[in-house]
Amino acid sequence: MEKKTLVLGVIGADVHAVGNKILEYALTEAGFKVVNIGVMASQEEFINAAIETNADAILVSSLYGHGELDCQGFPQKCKEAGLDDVLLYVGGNLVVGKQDFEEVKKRFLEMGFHRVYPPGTMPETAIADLKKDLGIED
Amino acid sequence: MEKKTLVLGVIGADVHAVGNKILEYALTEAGFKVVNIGVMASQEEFINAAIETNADAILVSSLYGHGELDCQGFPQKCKEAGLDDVLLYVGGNLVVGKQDFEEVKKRFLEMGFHRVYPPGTMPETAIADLKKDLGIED
Amino acid sequence: MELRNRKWDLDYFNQIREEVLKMWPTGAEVDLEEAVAYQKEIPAHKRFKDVLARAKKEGRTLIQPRAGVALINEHIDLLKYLQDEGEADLLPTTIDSYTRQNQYEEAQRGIEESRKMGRSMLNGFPAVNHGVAACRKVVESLDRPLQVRHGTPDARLLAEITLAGGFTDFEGGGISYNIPYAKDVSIEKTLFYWQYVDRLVGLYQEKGVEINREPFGPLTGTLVPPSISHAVAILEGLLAAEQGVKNLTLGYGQCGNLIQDVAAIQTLEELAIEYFNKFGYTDCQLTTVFHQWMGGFPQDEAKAFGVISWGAVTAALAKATKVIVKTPHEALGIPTKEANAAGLKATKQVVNMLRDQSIEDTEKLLIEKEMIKKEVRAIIDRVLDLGEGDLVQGIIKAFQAGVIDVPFAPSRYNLGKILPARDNNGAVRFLETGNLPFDAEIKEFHEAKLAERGQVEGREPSFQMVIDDIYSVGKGMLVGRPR
Amino acid sequence: MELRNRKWDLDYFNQIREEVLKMWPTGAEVDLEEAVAYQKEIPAHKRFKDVLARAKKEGRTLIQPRAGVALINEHIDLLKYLQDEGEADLLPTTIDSYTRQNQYEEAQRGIEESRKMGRSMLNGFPAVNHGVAACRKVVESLDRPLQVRHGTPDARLLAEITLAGGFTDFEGGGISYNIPYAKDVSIEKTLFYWQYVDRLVGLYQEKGVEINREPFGPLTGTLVPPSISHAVAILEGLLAAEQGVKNLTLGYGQCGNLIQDVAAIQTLEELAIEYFNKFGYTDCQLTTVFHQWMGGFPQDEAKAFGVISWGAVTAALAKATKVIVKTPHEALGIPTKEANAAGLKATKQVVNMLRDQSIEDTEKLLIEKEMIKKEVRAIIDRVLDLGEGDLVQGIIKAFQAGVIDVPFAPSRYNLGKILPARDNNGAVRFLETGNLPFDAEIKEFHEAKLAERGQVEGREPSFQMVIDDIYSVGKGMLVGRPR
Repeated sequence: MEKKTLVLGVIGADVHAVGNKILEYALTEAGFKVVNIGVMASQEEFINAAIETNADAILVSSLYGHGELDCQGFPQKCKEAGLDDVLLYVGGNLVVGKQDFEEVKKRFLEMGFHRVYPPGTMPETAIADLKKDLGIED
Repeated sequence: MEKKTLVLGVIGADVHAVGNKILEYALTEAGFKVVNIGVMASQEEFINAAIETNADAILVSSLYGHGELDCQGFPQKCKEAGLDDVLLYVGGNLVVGKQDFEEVKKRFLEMGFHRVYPPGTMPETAIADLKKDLGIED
Repeated sequence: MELRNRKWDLDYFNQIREEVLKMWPTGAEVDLEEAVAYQKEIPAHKRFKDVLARAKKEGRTLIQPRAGVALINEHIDLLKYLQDEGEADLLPTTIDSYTRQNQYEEAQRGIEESRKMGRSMLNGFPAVNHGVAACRKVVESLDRPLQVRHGTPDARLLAEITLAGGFTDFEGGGISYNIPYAKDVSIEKTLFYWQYVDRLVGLYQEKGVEINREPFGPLTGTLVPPSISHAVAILEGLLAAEQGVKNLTLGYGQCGNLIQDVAAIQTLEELAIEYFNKFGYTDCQLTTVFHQWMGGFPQDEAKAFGVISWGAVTAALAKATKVIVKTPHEALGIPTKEANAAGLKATKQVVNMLRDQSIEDTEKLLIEKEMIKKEVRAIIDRVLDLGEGDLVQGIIKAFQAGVIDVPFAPSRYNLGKILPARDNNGAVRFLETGNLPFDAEIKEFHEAKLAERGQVEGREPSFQMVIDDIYSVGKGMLVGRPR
Repeated sequence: MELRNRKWDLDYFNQIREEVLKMWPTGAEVDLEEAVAYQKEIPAHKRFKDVLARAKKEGRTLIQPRAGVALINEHIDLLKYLQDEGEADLLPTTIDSYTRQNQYEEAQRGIEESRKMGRSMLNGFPAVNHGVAACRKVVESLDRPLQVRHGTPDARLLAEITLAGGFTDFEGGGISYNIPYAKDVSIEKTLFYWQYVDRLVGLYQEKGVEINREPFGPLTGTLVPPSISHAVAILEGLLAAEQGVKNLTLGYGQCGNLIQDVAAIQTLEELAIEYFNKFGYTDCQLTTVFHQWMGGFPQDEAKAFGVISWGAVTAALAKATKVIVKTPHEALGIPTKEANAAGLKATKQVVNMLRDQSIEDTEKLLIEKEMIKKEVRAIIDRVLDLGEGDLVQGIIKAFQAGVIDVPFAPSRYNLGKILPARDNNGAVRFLETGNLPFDAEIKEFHEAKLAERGQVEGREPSFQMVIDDIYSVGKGMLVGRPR
């Protein structure tokens, strides 16, 4: 079976590189083709990378609390760019301060993301969801 | 001026001796005549000691959480024994579990104690109150 | 007949036993043969001896809370929570203070008041009143080994009921559950009571059920110098061994100075082995327990976590077999189950992170160990002299003479002439050695240590220094410096 | 013109300065002479240099949080709370991530959104947007020294505004605020920016106002071996000293193994003195800062307290001059003020209790120190060779060549060929040394240490081991053992 392509990056002015490197490793090991645009990636960089590589999913990380500002309008822009069928995942420390995650999740789902992950999510969780959502059998 | 007499003890089946020894030392240093009946003192022992020594105040400690059971009816019994004018102080870890101290204090004041102290009260606090309540000038 | 350190004759034991089981109606529920059969069905992962042996072999430090409430189901819920949420390796059942004084009527009143008020009016689980079946329900509801923790001078009936009830460990001893826990009970009496308990445990042992016994290490929990608590723990261990006990955990309460505390845990085991060999008890499994700071705690929960974690660090670096855990509510009385679990989790994180680290031998550590050993040997050897070879008579005379002396103890049978205080590095030293049988070298060591602190603080070592040290941890410091 | 490690000519500085102050309208508020006069009025107990000097003399460890929110009054309230309730000895002002990237327009949007939403939408205080007067309001509202903490590659305007605003300490450096905080900014550029900042601090110094500078020790905060962060800290210190900085705090992030961490803090100061003397900067005040664990935290708050307290223990035993404190919300993002104060209070309790205790020299400690020193000297000496005596050119070439290499860094100017992993005792070693200029002895030391762990775990050291180590503390262990 052909490998599914994922665009991976850390959005905004966020420079947290460790999780990004681990995710790249774990997703590659799990059999995906990973296009890692790294840290400090703009919405446009995500979208361009997804178009260029014909990606199946975009994985947005945000660890520094500005995720809510940085992600505003992103799912909408993806649609406008014709990426209707691309899965949009987002996860990390998405907001400033300790907030009820269910509330945070709701806000991001309403924004148009398909899956939202709390702090401390292990790569395995996202991998399992990707396989399910992309119809990959183990 | 004559020294005021205090009966000091730890009520019930409580064997916490350290604070008792420190209180004895601190109260004596502060100029009181201290009658220390020690740990594991019954209500009757407090009352008998107060009668025998013509005490001005009874200081009841309870550190082990059974204070509420052990003190039930004590102020009433003091009255019945003719100790109407004797000050009744109680302090320590008076109840089982973390409870709002204001609630605990209210219950003990209603029982008939004159002053109720929370966990961690330093001897200085009780000494200052004793001087005030007994009209002793520094 | 004068009490002696000699294994009880079985007939004599059974004769006493008849009276013991009549002390409260639930005593009638105990059937030793049936109890042995029940105990034999308890799997290894729920037996103290096996879990301790494995931890010792692996160099791990197990964590154990204190906990107990008045009613059975509530008690089970509490322990389950500490097992599942608190990640406790070992579980306790703390007994209430009325039961500790054999006031079973009062305990019954506490049970009834608790039912009425909808909250526990007792500070522990009244196991005697609840009886054997209730204990078994507790044991069967949980997946960890269970120990009885109390402070009972006469714990004979409590031992009968809880061991028949499936507990695999029983804390206490004739000294450590008398001197800090009673006012008017003679040493001779409690040594007698605890010979009974140990003989009972020995009987289980003979029948193939190995129960662990744990002398209560921290004593009054207030600036107890290691040599005092070590002497007591080792003596109680020897008395237990004579009655046939084969599995012992010796305890020590944190003083707060890392080097002294590591030296204490190491010497506790080394000295125990030395004396057990000397007395011919060579087939015992000896482990150690470290108690997190037993003195006054800061009221602030975050600060309490600091104290708890420092205890966890020390336990892990000292390689104690288990650590008894405090809670962030310590200064406020009996903790909620959440606070209890929080203390456990902080401790678990620390002991796990430090599992692969230890303290090297250093000059200071070796000096500290050597001094503890000299002091303990001085005490125990004098006890032997006083008893003309008999430990029981020796211990009784030693307390009369102040050869063993516990600071801040409520008991009238304790001389109370010694005073401890911290030195300039926070180690607990003797300000007054009272009648302890210490030679000039030992006394000068302690004097010099306290003089050093006095000089730094510009004051003579005195009772005020002792008071300052008693309150200091609660106020955020180890050494009680003048204000 | 090629960038050199040479003190800037004042005219050149002033020429650049004109541009810098135009980067955002608030730059116009800065008047150096007026700022110097303002700084001179700040009393000693609110100046970093004085408070650090006193702590160092007394052997105490000061505590400092991280904290910053979008709006001025809320920021003051937060810091007041950390001062009064959290008992912080030193206060921070953490700058938001937009300001760190000089995105002042974005920061402005964050300020406005924060006003609208009634909660901080920024992860720090946008000091440039708020300007000089606002900074002074913050400084004047508090009773502790204030430091700017950020992560800004080009912090020139931020330094101008905050120093004029009364801050007495400024964190960062041309390497430590580039490699872990930027993706596309060349080392040459940030060394230039930070020469400006250091020259500005040097100018204040010449005018009688001593500002402390603190290179950011932990770098990426993820298993950074001490020799890497030491080399960077010392190099940045030397660059700062050349521009006239006289007061430096060098930093290190906790790895978790006590011996390694104590060795790290001790060698950091010893090596710094060695190199500062070698380069003739003999009149600098050097202090150290220890960062509590910067990697992943357990989500559970009680467990987080365990991690925090272990950091506090290590800082105190290592005698670091100050410790940067984490919070029990660490795993969950930016903490509430209560959680922030809780981390501080737990830390305060521990450092106070351990004030009079320290670690003795042991064989393992001395070996650890010797290895760190060999590695740092190997790196710095090669940097000097590469720069033919010039540190700036040396550093630029060293990053190109991977002679300095930071693990897990986002920067494209970092080679990224080294890999760290823990050894069997939890010390951080090199799994891959990449192009680090290490001799066979050093390489074999690390290989042997990791082989030892591999043997215990029955697996070859590999990237999976590294991943296990990254997640292990969050999962309750130090060493990431195979599941």
